[in-house]
Amino acid sequence: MEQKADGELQNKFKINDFEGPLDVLLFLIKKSEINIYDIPIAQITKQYIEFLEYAVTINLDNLTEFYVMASTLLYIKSRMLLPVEIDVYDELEDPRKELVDRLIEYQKFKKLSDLMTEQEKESEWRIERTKKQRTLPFPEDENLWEQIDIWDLFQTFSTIITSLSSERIIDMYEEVSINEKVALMYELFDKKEEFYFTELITRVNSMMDIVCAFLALLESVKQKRIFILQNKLFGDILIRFREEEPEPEQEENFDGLDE
Amino acid sequence: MDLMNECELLEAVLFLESDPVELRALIKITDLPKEIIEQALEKLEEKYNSEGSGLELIQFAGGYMLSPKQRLWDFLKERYGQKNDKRLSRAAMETLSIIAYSQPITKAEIENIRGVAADNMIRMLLDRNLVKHVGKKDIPGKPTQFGTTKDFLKIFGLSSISDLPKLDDVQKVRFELNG
Amino acid sequence: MDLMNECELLEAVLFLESDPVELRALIKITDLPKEIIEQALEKLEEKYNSEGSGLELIQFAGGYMLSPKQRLWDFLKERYGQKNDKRLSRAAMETLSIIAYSQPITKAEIENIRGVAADNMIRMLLDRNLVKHVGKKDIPGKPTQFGTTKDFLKIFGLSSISDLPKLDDVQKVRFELNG
Repeated sequence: MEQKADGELQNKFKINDFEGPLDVLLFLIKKSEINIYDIPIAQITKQYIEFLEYAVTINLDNLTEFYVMASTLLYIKSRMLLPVEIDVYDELEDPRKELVDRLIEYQKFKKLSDLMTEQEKESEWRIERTKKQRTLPFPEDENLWEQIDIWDLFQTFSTIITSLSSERIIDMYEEVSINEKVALMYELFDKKEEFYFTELITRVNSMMDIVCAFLALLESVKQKRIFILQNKLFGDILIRFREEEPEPEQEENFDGLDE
Repeated sequence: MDLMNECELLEAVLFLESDPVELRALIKITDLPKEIIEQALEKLEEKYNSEGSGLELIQFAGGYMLSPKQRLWDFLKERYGQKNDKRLSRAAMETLSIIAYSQPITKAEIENIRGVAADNMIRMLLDRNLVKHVGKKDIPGKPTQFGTTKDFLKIFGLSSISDLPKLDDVQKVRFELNG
Repeated sequence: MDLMNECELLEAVLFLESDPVELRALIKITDLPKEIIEQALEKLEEKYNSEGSGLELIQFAGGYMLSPKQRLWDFLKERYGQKNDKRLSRAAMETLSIIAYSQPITKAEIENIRGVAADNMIRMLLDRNLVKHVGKKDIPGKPTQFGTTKDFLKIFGLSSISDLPKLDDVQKVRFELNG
């Protein structure tokens, strides 16, 4: 950018373009290509104050600091203008030195900040695992299941059937009830070889329960899984386990995975 | 073919994945053909089986995963045991609840309800001894039927299958209305 | 000593951990002496550097971790890449640089360098866990001193503060007109 009338130039800048008064000073020094170790303080002060006057101010946050810097510059300028008095302790020091030191220090961090920005860009991507928390894949087996209770299971099942269409629910409900009795039958067979039909009925007031128990009984007879015996008319039915006739085991293939 | 690069890529993928990855998922992620992946997995398995590796390639729940070797578990259990992370997968819960409430039930019937393949889940439940073969359905093909085990009752604190919580009244009303 | 078992245990631990693990944490977890761990880590590093491994042992953010080899990243980026999209503003980066390179440092010292108030920037960096309180300066008023965090190292991909990018010597001594 070419240097014309300073006011015109500075109109293009906003205070927010700069990180602070030091940033502005660095900019002005570079723009004027002056030696930082021998700053023409009058010139820089003039430019700085013009900048403050003309630059568009949006953010007032740091405005105080900008004006503090203006007064510092004016102070240094006045010190430079005063006839040099011989005061060994005070005047040996160039009044600009502290400011120059700060500018150089700030310049250093601006550069470091650029390096950090590059570093940030380089590490823009990280490859991350899908889950941070890692555990051994298998727990002590039962623990896993012990932590859920039967209501979790029930809840899960309720959710499933609620999401099914009505027609399928009906099918399932009927199946559930009869199947439940078949399951109960097997359970009883685990403990004993025979038992009475009444043991299959768990909800005596439920017609459905009795019907399903009976249907389960018929189904099992048909499948030749049980014998039934009834000693007298309307008497309880004795259900006896029937050994499965040996038939070639036809293992089902569970490896549908790779198909 | 030495499959070096394929092995490396697979190893990185298995490292980054937390859950078992099915073969077809590996195909999708790595964009490698099935045969190559299978060969590379074999190579990886060999590599891990060699001494000096603390990891192994295992097949679990229908997929492949890396896992610390089992003999190291005692050292690792305290810090990395499951307690942090333990909820059963939804698939496992669903499958088990369907079997519990609808037993005896065939694989096809389970799949019909859940709408997805049930092989892995059934195998896992069989392995855990929560379900068992209870018979064969009297239809063509005589498919195996599954039911719950005594262990299942024990774990859930049930004295019998008939103690399973019952469908609530709302749901019953739905059946009756439609019945 | 062949350190086979120690290597295996360390490998398993590093596999299970997802964040960098400091040496002293490794000591605690494995219950092995420091020297053994250091030797075993070296062996592991060698092993991973050999061809055929998709992982490498890296030192990162003050600890050790396993990570997929960088040359595989292009294959993995799409699925496992995490973009660091919360870029810092220039003001924030300046403040953070001052803290990183001059830590421990007080608010007043930061403000003196930048020439503007630093409260908001410091608060933001604290919120993002990039800097933290590291102590109090032993001067009247005992002002809080700030330093960078592990998250800072992680986000900038540094293994330690000594890895911060350096100005070369030319830049250090000369004030540049065209900076």
